[in-house]
Amino acid sequence: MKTTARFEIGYEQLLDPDGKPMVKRLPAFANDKKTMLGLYKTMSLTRAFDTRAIALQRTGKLGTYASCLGHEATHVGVGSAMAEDDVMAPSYREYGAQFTRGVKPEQILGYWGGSERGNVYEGPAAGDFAWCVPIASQCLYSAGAALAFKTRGEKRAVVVFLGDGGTSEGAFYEGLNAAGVWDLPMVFVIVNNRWAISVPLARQTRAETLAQKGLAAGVRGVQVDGNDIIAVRKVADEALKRAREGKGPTVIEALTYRLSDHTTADDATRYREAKEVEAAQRKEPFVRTRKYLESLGIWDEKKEKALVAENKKTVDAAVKAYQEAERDSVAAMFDHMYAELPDSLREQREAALREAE
Amino acid sequence: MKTTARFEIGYEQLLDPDGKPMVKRLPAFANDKKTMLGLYKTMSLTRAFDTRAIALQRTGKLGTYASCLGHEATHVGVGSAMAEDDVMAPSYREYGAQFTRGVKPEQILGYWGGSERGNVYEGPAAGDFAWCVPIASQCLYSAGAALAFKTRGEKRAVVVFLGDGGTSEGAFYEGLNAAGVWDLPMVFVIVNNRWAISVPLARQTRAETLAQKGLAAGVRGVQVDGNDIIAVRKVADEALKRAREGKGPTVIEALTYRLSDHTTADDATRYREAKEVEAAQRKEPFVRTRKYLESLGIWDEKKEKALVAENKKTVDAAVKAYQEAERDSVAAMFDHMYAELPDSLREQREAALREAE
Amino acid sequence: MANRITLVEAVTQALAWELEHDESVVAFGQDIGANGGVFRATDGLQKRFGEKRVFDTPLAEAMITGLCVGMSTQGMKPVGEIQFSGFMYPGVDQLISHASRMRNRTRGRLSCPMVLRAPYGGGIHAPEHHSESMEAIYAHTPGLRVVIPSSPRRAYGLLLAAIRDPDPVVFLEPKRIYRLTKQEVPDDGEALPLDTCFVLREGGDVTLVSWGAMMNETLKAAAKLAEEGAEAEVIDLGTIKPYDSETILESVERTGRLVIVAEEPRTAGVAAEIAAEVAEKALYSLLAPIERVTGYDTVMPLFQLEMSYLPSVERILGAARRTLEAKR
Amino acid sequence: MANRITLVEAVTQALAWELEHDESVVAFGQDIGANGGVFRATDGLQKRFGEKRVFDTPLAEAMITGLCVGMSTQGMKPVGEIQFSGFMYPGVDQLISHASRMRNRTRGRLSCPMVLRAPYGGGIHAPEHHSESMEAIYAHTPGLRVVIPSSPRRAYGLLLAAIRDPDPVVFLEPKRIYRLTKQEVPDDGEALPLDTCFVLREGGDVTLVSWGAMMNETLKAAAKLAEEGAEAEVIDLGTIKPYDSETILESVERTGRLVIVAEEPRTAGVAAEIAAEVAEKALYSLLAPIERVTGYDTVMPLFQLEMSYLPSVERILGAARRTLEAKR
Ligand SMILES: Cc1ncc(C[n+]2csc(CCOP(=O)(O)OP(=O)(O)O)c2C)c(N)n1
Ligand SMILES: Cc1ncc(C[n+]2csc(CCOP(=O)(O)OP(=O)(O)O)c2C)c(N)n1
Ligand SMILES: [Mg+2]
Ligand SMILES: [Mg+2]
Repeated sequence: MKTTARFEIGYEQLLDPDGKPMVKRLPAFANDKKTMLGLYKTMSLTRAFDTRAIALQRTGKLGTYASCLGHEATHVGVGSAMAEDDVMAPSYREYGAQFTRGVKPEQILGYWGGSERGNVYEGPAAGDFAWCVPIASQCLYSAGAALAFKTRGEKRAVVVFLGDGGTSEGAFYEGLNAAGVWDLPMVFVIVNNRWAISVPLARQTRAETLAQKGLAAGVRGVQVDGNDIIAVRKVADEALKRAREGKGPTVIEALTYRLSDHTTADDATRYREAKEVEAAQRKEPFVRTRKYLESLGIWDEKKEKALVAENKKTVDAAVKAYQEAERDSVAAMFDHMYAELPDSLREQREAALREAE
Repeated sequence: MKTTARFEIGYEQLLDPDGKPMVKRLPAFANDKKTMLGLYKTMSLTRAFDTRAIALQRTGKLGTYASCLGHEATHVGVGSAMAEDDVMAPSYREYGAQFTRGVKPEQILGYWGGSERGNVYEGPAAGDFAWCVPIASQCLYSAGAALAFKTRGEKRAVVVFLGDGGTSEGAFYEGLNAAGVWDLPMVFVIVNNRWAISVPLARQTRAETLAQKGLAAGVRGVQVDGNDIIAVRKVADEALKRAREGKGPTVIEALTYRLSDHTTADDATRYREAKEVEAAQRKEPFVRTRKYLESLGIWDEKKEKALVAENKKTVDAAVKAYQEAERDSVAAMFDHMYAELPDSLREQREAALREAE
Repeated sequence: MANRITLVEAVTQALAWELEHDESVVAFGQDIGANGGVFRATDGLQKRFGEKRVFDTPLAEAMITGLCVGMSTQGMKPVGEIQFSGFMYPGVDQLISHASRMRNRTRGRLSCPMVLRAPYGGGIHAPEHHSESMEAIYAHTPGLRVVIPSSPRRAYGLLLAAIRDPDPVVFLEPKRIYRLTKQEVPDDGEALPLDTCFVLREGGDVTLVSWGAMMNETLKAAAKLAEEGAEAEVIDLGTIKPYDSETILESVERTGRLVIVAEEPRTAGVAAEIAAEVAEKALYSLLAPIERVTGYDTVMPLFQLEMSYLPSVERILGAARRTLEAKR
Repeated sequence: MANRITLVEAVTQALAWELEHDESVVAFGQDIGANGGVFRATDGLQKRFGEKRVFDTPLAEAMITGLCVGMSTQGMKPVGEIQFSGFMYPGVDQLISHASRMRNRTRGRLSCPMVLRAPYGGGIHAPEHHSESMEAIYAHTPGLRVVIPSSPRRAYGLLLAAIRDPDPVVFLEPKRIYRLTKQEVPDDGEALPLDTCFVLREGGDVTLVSWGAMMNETLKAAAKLAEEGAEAEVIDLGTIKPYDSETILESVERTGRLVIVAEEPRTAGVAAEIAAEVAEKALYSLLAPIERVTGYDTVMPLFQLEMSYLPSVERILGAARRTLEAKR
């Protein structure tokens, strides 16, 4: 038998869990203080937000909420690599990525608080897709957005996030195949946090890596330590550059861990061992980032305290805005179904308004 | 970046287009006269059947028909490797494979002649799936059949056929992933005939091979010359053995060519060059098989003539049986919808029967 | 023997009974093993019956549906779970193109004795896609059976019947009432009949037809009507397709008034079917226009508005009163 | 200018007009490029507008539908083709979960001005899955628009309107009448109104409502009825969802008799919706039971039986005569 094709999958890690560089030369941005402080601050705000959101849910002030605990480096690293006019297609827990795009914490609360108003983003996120609940279905419309950019000759890329579980859906594969065949400006970020609710990766697929799933579509795949903000940002920068330059799509498999329950409706102790979580905790993204900043001489205990205080203020304000927002009016259920309300719906709207009185 | 995974795809070819062995030792069955004659005869019957079916369609005696011209070695090679109690899941043109399973030519005509009676197989095919028109959807129920065998501890395998076009459907990938994760006794035969109606492979995917699509699911993939009956039979034997022994699924990419129009409703001259077809014609499966048989000293012009005559008789009889079969009765539309006819349908059935009078 | 259990526990009890008594039954889906299902409908089943009979699948609904199709053609009785009915769509092709057609396509040579379970409907403040009621899609598909229980006892008896049925069944579980009430449900393996309505309350003044979680609001409305002096006949559809039109027609012939209550979107829903059937077969009995009290033709909104979307007791009462007051 | 063309040519003409006049329009699907579509609906368009505007896709319907969703959110106007409506199911998730919800989900921030075209319906002796009529699935889905033309002129005008519409449209083309007749269809870019019925024949004795290929049988039945002395009003639904109930109600109020003709399966179809609506809003006008003449609740059979499945002129006449003879 002769060999007709050969493939390799690479893995990128630049900081060890103690924040020590593992290579001689880190990428240039890693020495840029402003960039690095920005990344860390967004990560930190994300953590503060996440903690508060869970507390709000626990006290009945928010609906079911999906925590992002442990994913901050992946989310912020990728989000920060995006250009303003790129488009993001999140799944449902990439708050860190959304913050880099100008989405406001109170909007995220609004969404989990049961109102579509939470999806009315402004700023760079104004063209981004909203949260996508049906797993992996975002891969298809993302390919459509990318095809629009390519058709119009715009140098814009689409970043689509999905989970390890999401890679089992046909939609992921069809989106990937579209990206491959048309060389679409896309980056598929597979956030491999090892669990899909209670299903561990080994029961999701027999593939040794998720990056290799790109091979099925002739798409470049790369693994990265998803808790290493510098490595994530680097592979995201590269992938986005390639995408915008017409060099084709990339699959990034970011290896991280879901340190929280799946959502606040879940109880992970039913299906996973505490010691696995503890082991993962030792590789989480914050310590190493902070230590690295300290090694650059741009971070210390005092700055940390100030940041914590600042984040608290930001989150307090967001919670206040969320809680003071008016509840949705019944009319809202009808008024965004079509650009113009059809007659049949007008009748139903009137009936619903009458009933609401 | 460190390398975390490496893969290779192999290609099997044992006979050159002139029927000369390309390796020192062919597999044992290639020297078994009975086996080789059997394979050739089934290929030949398939060709005779196909030619007649097209003629029937052209003269208005058959509905749209999908020719298998050029695919005979792949279909017969794989079908003949199956054990009686394996299950086959065809798409819509694997007549050669069905003949190895005891499906009768008149049944195939019945199906394309517009009656579900054509799907009532007996013999080894009694448990096989019927034709599957929605591309690649057979990959999913095939995984279900394989899972049934595995669950019950039966050493039976499922062979699922799909086309190059079919590999773009999410269903293919989901079926493959199921096969991988549960080590299902399955063989995915991708009949890569280079065209999906008018769409050439290069517009279907950017993957260099279709065998590598297995990698996405951690499933072994292999390419084979689909016009080389010995190579096809060999890789099918191996794949089926592995499957039955619990060693997991295989993707076989059989490289062949659709020498005919897509179906009788298609006109391939609209979208492909005559010279491409001519080039493919030079590698078609019959010449090399016959030359190989001649080199074994078990075939000659006289035998060929006898076979042609025998095939004509077989096909004539099938056509007669098909044409003499009664047309379906209106009741047949209702009587197989449920095991027992529900009341609401009974009423509709009566109305339809009344109308038919 | 008899034990008071909730609707979701009745589902578990029925699954356990069949797993115990029919070795061709298997149950699978996302998170149904160690986790016992996100609503605990399969709680403890994997432990009890092992990983071969009760197991988690990869995250792929078309695959789950297809596994049901394929396994059932080979003599097994698969019970697949889709985590929420809003995620059934990727599997719709397997349902429409194969499950519903397998028997007909092969003139009975192959068949699909499968059940596809999914919690459905609104009212629990769930996220987007977790609250819809799209049973009409399956009811419209020739060859499928669609069953929806509305009490613990009917959940038990109908699920047993669904699993034993020789044809494919879409079994939708009204999650809003998964834990609403407890009922005595003897674990005796007794199935209830499919394709048959259940008359939950007899009355001669108006016929109220509903199914699923809306049964509850409908019964409340009937109680209120009784206080007002009108006796409503309350019919639980039970099997949505093929459904028992006879019981409904017979009732409407007596009452002359019909209100259909459903949380599905209005246009071309199951409620429309019932209204159409009555308008064809019992028109002359009708003393008042048929009323449909349904969800609106809007997306099921996020939870701030979901109670405005779902038919309320008040809306049902309004419709019933209108039909009662109507004069030809 | 005016030219006599078939329905399928009218589709091509409309696509060409929009491709010519709106550069945000693109058309794609399987085999629509060099091959011009398996029914030649896109014949010559790739040559004329180039591969960027008119192109073949990989064989993946969920992807085609998703491309429409994604492109349309970014300001383009994609017109996707699904080769046969029986292959739309893998894309149903993108339609129901995204296309129909994008505007509502984002309160208008994003929207989906897309068209998904597919030939549908029976009568051409096609293989399995090539002949079904499942428009009710899309009509039942809140947020979608469903449009079905029944003549060359309406195909042209309605397809233009569909492409220009700011919301997602499922555009189903009755392939049985793709080439049945020719009509003068001026290529003037004039759209026809959506959400509006077309009254094809006026009459005061009975109202016949239909759409798609069945319009043809319905008109034939009306002609026959006229010979028999009964004047039928014939209404083409045009837009199936949201549909123009006003025109129908107004007609039934005059005629008192209603027959709905559709090739879709009977249970919970669009015909049921129309019947239900009339039974609610015009009950007192009805002089006879509403009749539905539809496909059966069976799988659309292979072609030996397809004409027994499809409503025939005779069946329509039978129903119409019954309603005409009915006496309260
Ligand atoms: C199509 C679909 N099926 C099922 C679900 C229910 N569900 C929500 S999240 C989830 C697991 C997702 O796992 P993964 O893709 O790894 O993402 P993660 O939650 O770990 O970020 C499931 C099964 C869904 N939302 N969509
Ligand atoms: C889901 C689906 N989409 C579209 C079609 C229409 N169609 C029939 S065959 C075909 C091409 C199939 O190509 P391939 O998979 O390469 O198989 P081949 O015909 O070459 O054997 C298409 C698009 C279909 N049958 N099913
Ligand atoms: Mg995960
Ligand atoms: Mg092919």
